[in-house]
Amino acid sequence: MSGERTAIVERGSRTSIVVRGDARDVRFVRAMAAATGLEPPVAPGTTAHHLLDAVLWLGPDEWLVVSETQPGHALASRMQQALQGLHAAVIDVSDARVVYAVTGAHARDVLAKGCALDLHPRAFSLGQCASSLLAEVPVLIHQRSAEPCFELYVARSVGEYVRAWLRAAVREHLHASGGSSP
Amino acid sequence: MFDRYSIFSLARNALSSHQNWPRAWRNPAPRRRYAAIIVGGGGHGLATAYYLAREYGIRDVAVLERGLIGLGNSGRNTTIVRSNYLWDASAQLYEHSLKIWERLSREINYNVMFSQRGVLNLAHDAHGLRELRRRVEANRLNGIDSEILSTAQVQRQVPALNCAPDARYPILGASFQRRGGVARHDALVWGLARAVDALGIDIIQHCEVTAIRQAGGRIIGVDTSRGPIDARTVGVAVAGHSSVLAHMAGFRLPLQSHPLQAFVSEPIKPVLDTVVMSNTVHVYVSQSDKGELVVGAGMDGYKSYSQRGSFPIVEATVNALVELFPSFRRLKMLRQWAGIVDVAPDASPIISRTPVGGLYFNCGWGTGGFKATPGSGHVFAHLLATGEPHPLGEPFTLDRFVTGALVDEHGAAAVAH
Amino acid sequence: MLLIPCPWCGPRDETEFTCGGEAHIVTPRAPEDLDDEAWGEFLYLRTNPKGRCAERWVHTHGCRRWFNVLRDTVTERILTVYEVGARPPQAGDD
Amino acid sequence: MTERNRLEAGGRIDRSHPLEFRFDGRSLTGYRGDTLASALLANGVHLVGRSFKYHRPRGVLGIGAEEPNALVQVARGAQTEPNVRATQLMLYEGLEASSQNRWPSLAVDLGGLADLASSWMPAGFYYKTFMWPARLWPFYERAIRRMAGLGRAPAAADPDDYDHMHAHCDVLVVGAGAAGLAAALAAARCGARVILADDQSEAGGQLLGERYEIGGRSALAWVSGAMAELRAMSEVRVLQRTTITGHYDHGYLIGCQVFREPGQPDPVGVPRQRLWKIRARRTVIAAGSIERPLVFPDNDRPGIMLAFAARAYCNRYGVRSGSRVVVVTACDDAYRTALDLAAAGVGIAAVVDLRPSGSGHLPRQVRARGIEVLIGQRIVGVRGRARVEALRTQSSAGGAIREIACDLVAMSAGWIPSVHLFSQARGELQFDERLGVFVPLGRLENVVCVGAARGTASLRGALQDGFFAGQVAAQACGLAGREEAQDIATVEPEEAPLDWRGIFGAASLGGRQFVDFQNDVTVDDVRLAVREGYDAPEHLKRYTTAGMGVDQGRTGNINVLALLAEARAEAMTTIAPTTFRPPYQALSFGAIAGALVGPLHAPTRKTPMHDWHAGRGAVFENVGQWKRPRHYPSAGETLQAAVDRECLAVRRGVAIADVSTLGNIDVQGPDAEAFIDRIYCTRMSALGIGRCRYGLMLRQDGMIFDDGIAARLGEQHYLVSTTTAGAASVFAWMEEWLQTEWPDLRVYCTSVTEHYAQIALSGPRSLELLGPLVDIELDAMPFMSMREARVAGVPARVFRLSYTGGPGFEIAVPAGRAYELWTTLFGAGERFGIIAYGTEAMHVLRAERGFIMVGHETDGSVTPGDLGFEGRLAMDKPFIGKRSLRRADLLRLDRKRLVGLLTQAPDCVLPEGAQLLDEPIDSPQSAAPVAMIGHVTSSYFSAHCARSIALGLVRGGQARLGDTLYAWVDGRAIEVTVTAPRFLDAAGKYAYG
Ligand SMILES: Cc1cc2nc3c(=O)[nH]c(=O)nc-3n(C[C@H](O)[C@H](O)[C@H](O)COP(=O)(O)OP(=O)(O)OC[C@H]3O[C@@H](n4cnc5c(N)ncnc54)[C@H](O)[C@@H]3O)c2cc1C
Ligand SMILES: NC(=O)c1ccc[n+]([C@@H]2O[C@H](COP(=O)([O-])OP(=O)(O)OC[C@H]3O[C@@H](n4cnc5c(N)ncnc54)[C@H](O)[C@@H]3O)[C@@H](O)[C@H]2O)c1
Ligand SMILES: Cc1cc2nc3c(=O)[nH]c(=O)nc-3n(C[C@H](O)[C@H](O)[C@H](O)COP(=O)(O)O)c2cc1C
Ligand SMILES: [Zn+2]
Repeated sequence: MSGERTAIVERGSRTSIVVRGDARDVRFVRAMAAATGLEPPVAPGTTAHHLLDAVLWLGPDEWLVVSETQPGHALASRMQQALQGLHAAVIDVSDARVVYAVTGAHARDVLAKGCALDLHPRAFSLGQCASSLLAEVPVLIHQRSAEPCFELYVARSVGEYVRAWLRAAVREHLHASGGSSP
Repeated sequence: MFDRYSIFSLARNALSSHQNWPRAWRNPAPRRRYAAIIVGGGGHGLATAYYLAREYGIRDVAVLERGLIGLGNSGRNTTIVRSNYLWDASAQLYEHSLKIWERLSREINYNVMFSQRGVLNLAHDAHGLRELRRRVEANRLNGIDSEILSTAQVQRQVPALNCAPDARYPILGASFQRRGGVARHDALVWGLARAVDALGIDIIQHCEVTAIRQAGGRIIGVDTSRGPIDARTVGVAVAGHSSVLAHMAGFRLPLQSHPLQAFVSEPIKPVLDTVVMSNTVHVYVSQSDKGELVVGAGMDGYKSYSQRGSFPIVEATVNALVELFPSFRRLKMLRQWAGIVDVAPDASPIISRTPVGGLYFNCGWGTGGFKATPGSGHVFAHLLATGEPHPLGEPFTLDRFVTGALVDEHGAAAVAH
Repeated sequence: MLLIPCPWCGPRDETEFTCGGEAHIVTPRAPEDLDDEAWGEFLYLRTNPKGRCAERWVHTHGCRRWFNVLRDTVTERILTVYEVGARPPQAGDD
Repeated sequence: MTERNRLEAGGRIDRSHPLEFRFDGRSLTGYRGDTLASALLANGVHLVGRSFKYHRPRGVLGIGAEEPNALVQVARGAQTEPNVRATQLMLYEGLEASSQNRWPSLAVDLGGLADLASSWMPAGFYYKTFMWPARLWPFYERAIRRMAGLGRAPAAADPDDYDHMHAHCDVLVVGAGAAGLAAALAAARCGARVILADDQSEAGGQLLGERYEIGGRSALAWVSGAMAELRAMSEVRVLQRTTITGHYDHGYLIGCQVFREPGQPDPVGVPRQRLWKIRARRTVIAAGSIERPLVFPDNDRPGIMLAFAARAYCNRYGVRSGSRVVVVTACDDAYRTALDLAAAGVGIAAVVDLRPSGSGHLPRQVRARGIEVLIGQRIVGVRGRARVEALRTQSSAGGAIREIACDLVAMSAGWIPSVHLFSQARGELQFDERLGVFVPLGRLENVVCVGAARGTASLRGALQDGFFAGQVAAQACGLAGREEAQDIATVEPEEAPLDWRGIFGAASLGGRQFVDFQNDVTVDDVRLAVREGYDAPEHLKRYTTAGMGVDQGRTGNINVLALLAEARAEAMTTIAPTTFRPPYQALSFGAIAGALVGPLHAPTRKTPMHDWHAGRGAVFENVGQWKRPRHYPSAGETLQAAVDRECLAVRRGVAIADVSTLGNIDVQGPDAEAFIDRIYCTRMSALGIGRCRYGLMLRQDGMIFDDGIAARLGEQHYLVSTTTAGAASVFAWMEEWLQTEWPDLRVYCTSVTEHYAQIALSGPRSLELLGPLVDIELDAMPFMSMREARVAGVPARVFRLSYTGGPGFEIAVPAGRAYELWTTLFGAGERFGIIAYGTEAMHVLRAERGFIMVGHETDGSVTPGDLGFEGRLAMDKPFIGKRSLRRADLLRLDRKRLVGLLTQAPDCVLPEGAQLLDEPIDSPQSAAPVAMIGHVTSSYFSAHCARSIALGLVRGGQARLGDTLYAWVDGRAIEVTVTAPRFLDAAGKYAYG
């Protein structure tokens, strides 16, 4: 943990593709690897990543492929093609969520105000993800870096609400360390 | 009968330092047989016994209570009494009860402190307003006092309420039943117990029914923690434990037992003169005569017999409370608790025969049976005494779960307390 | 606040889950063959046990998976969790 | 020195920081580090409040959370707070406090008349009177309410902030006294994640008020050492001024941290209070103990105080609470009060011991100081009203009464372990004969009590307890313990046993002996209740209200129970204490609500076009969490006028609506067809690719639960739309069936509600408008079909369907591009006179066509047949709820059935919810109960039909077409004619598939 300023960064929407399939089926895993360069992680709450692309575990047969480099429709259709013939589903949901990043020394304290997950490094390590609730809103949390930096994926419709909530939650740390909020 | 309570007896006893007050009810040992047994010493059980003796002259009756009387849901509810239910069947049953409430203190000579301060049900959106109108009109046609208040009228009635148009859930109007209100829950139980006892009925505490004895498809008695007791007629009114008793008798009921929570604030000087209920944000609140705010919370989503609930329910209820009353944020929760409520799929009660002859159940009152206590006792006593449902009880038999004629009170009115 | 061990995500707060009622209620294979009484029984009658109770839960705000929980409705202790469709395990005495 | 009772030196107050404050308008001073109570005592103020029922004058009894008397109203205006314990309120500059429950003033309180009438007001008196005449009860009640209630609620919204914090730990230690500090140290040294919470302003617990030594040093030096070590460890979190108040299942505890006192200015931007939600693997309860008061006549007079409080005010705050002190006790510990006060130069009149002998080490020290010790006494009363003036005592064997002049009585009947949190978590208690109190019976699975909280009397014992428990807890979390010798030398004189039975020696004397100070419950009340049969602890509590006050009987309950046992002539072991419930200490609603107030109260959902709507003056309505435009009034326009305008635009030209809130679920897989057929009661498998169909979903009981349109996107691929309210529940419903009932079906469901925004273009000119903007042949699209297309360059799904019953399209686009498309469409529509329409117009339009709306025409008791949908049920396939439709009650011919309703007067709009009657009546009062045969489910003025229209559910409605019924509205019967539920386009040209 560093003494970085605590900040809330709005990262907007991001290419996100829901993938459903059977991770025990090697054809599925191979096809996924071929299309995305990443194998779907099977351990709950884990992710696989490559540069700015990642696959986040959502459930035992469900993943979210996110990318900061590729447009959603292109990635989705590549995946669709790769998975052709398998019982699998690829759904582009790139516009369904918006992403906020909570970074800096007090990132965990800010999140702890509304999220019951144990985000202590012993319990939630770098690269892990989890679906949970933040201030009554469903959220997907992904720890992107040890800085620390937590990315929050929330439904687009509640984006403003979450932003307002985060702004209130970070306030005391702004006073203390001069961070920034949207 | 018994020593009457009155201002005069109080004065007389003050002179003798209150040394001479008799027991409010006896503590008899159980006899080996009774003509009828009521299982459950809550309000419903006691009211049933009361009417068995009073209306049907059946006094060879024992009320068997597992622990102490009145410590089940009768002792842990938010005491709201009203009759403005949507469906005819419910409205008439609850109105029957409300009418008894209006004379009950004098009838049983025990001040149950029934306070007809009015009950408001708030509407926060178009849907709420529509359902409110539907219920109010139905109430009136059923002969039940009920009116619709505008936002301004609501504000006048309850100055502390946040009626601002930009509230997260603005108040668009309310239904108001002036004859509704609150009562002292313990007094109801104790008053009934005293009256029942005076009619010669045995109230037996610390007597848990552990088995139901049958012969040839009908009941012959019960086993209890204090030995077997025979009876050819047994009425069960054990609320949250109904399924347990049914299991003893060999059948299942359409019930689920859930925790229902409530809490009180510290006592403060009067700030709230009516009962306020909101279904949308889910809270109901009144202020007791002692000064604490009595607040009803929601039901926990899981089954439980532990008589305790989970904190998130309290949290949600408090959120709703301070949204409606922003000035209450500085008040403090003094104590929280829970009851075990038996909820039927249609949120309506069951007053019924059972597959076992001579065995009757009064249950399913769930989150809202306190108000029904005297009426329910009356209707159930009729069933026990005659073997036939009281006309007001007919829609509430177990048959409805076969035919599908449910009385779905949460579908439309949803407010079940 | 119950702490429910999701078979996938591990222990999480109750608020992330939804309880789906009693487990092991078998949907009749041929509902049309049942009379109203038998159908009503299937629809409505429940054991509602005091004590050990098998029930269905779903991790609504997590992995969205359904699973069964064996819980004591008096102590609130969770004895075990197991897959949908599996038979209730004979959990040892507490 | 202005504070006449402040000692020259000593105490932990900061004498370099004097503070000014006001009590009941009087200006007084104190120091930083004082509580309001210590500062008041320093100023010689003992009388601080009036009691709940009898309005008796009351003074400070204790020193912390146990205080029953010194409850004050703090601050003014919106920040005022009632019932604040003066013993826990930290003094700050400018603090304003006032006494409660008195009128007109604390000194002269007319409510005090109640005290004179007290013989008429024994426990439960109100149950016995006020019954006649019935009409007077409201007056009595109002009077009762005014007399009760203590402090006042603020009149305006609370301006302060509150928040929440979740926390996780291996070991939670409650209480930072000797035991708690030891436990925290031991656990933390093993590497455990530790939270140490304590409600006081500094760590040390009872040691703060004592003059103990640990290991040859002052105990408080040991405390600072321990705190320094803990603070230096990264996995330890110390929460000061944090009361752990609720102990729930599965190791979940709630704490409340106080950052600012009521009315205290906020210099740092932190919340006033923070609610901690702690999930602990192990909990060590080291919450200490509470001193037990003695019971004797007028034991509630100001100037009568708990013995530990008296010495702690002296040791900790440098305050002499009196100048001539009598110590009354049934145990040795209170002799310390005599010793400590004497050491501080306070005059000790005597120590009065209720026990037959007082020969232990402490009594010896006291005698050695030349202080008189009377043994074998019983207290027969006191003199003084607003302040104690003398204590009257007598040998328990009888004889002369001796009156000892004094201005402070320090009393003790031993210590009550703070088992509240243990018991809240279902820990069992057991009566300990020796201590005369209830102590934890064994331990809970993950919870243990240590130190004074489990009845350990000695400091050394408390430390040992703590170290051991901390180590065990850490080990249980899988952390290896360092075995250390933790035996710490303390200097503690041996103590003689307590005689708790002796404390009721005066009980036979009568007079008003208080057992519950807070709720004014006396010995006589307890005995009366027992005589009347309320003789079990739970009945007794409720009848007398003992233990139900703000302090929840922390000091009083044990004496009530002991009296009960005595009155029943039974052993204490037969008595169970009443249930301990959260919160341990009253918890503000503000803290519980945290930040989720005002605009954050509940999540608010907005569509991508929200700002556009707002910019056009839309009036929003709440639909679940969504904000939806209800209508778009032009300046000065009424709702009806706006809706008329919007409806006519749809019927005559073109209008645009935001329907993004509808749920959308992507369903795909080899068995999608079979799945979707089971979910809907209509047949969806028959749909061709690119075609849509309307359908209803039923619950298992056959009642309608949601409706929507299914579109077939591919051989194995459907898109299902739901109502706004049903979006989440239908999705969950599908997943439930798939996972639990039909695991064999190979189908994946994914919610795409948030990914798409949906725009409805309605009206005869919609085709003209849209045609040029799309890259497909719109004309060729049949009604109820769907095509992928680009609309103004945006990839979209274009649906040819409408919910308005007229021509129209719905266009689904990725939400991120919806705003752009919306404005493009609107711009392109301007030459057609396009306007936006809201939900209200939508409702009117669909009603004109007779389309039902879930929640209007359905209420959980309505079947497809009731809505005239039976023809479209696919009874030859299985679907959810099918069997239920054959149940007897669902086959009744007189079920309520959907019909249209027309009033005679075209401009008479029935209110929705109005009930329908067969016959007109004059007044329900005379006719009640009146048979109702149905009700109005939807009702509007239709500009297009130029009249009012309504839908309703009417008993046997299918056979009543043309009949006249009466709608009962505000006491008036309005004639209506029953029609088919359709007011437009009877030929059904635009019917849904
Ligand atoms: C928090 C809460 C708030 C509520 N608010 C309201 C409200 O505002 N208005 C309203 O009208 N209703 C309300 N209710 C509902 C209302 O409390 C109940 O419907 C009503 O009190 C039920 O009374 P009863 O006599 O049937 O049950 P209870 O009072 O529960 O009595 C049943 C008795 O049966 C005993 N028993 C159980 N098993 C056995 C056995 N084997 N042998 C012997 N005895 C046994 C129990 O010990 C118990 O005393 C609320 C309920 C709760 C929990
Ligand atoms: N002589 C006697 O008879 C006798 C009896 C009891 C205690 N004692 C003395 O008391 C001390 C015992 O030490 P201990 O550590 O067990 O108790 P303690 O009273 O010293 O410490 C308990 C601490 O916990 C705090 N606390 C209580 N409830 C809390 C809650 N819910 N949340 C947060 N904080 C809470 C208290 O304010 C206090 O600071 C020793 O000094 C011992 O000698 C003596
Ligand atoms: C209407 C009502 C008012 C109550 N008021 C108080 C109160 O003022 N003080 C209090 O301590 N408890 C109050 N209680 C709660 C009871 O103390 C107790 O918690 C409740 O009856 C449940 O019993 P249990 O907690 O013993 O399980 C009240 C309960 C009810 C139903
Ligand atoms: Zn999960």
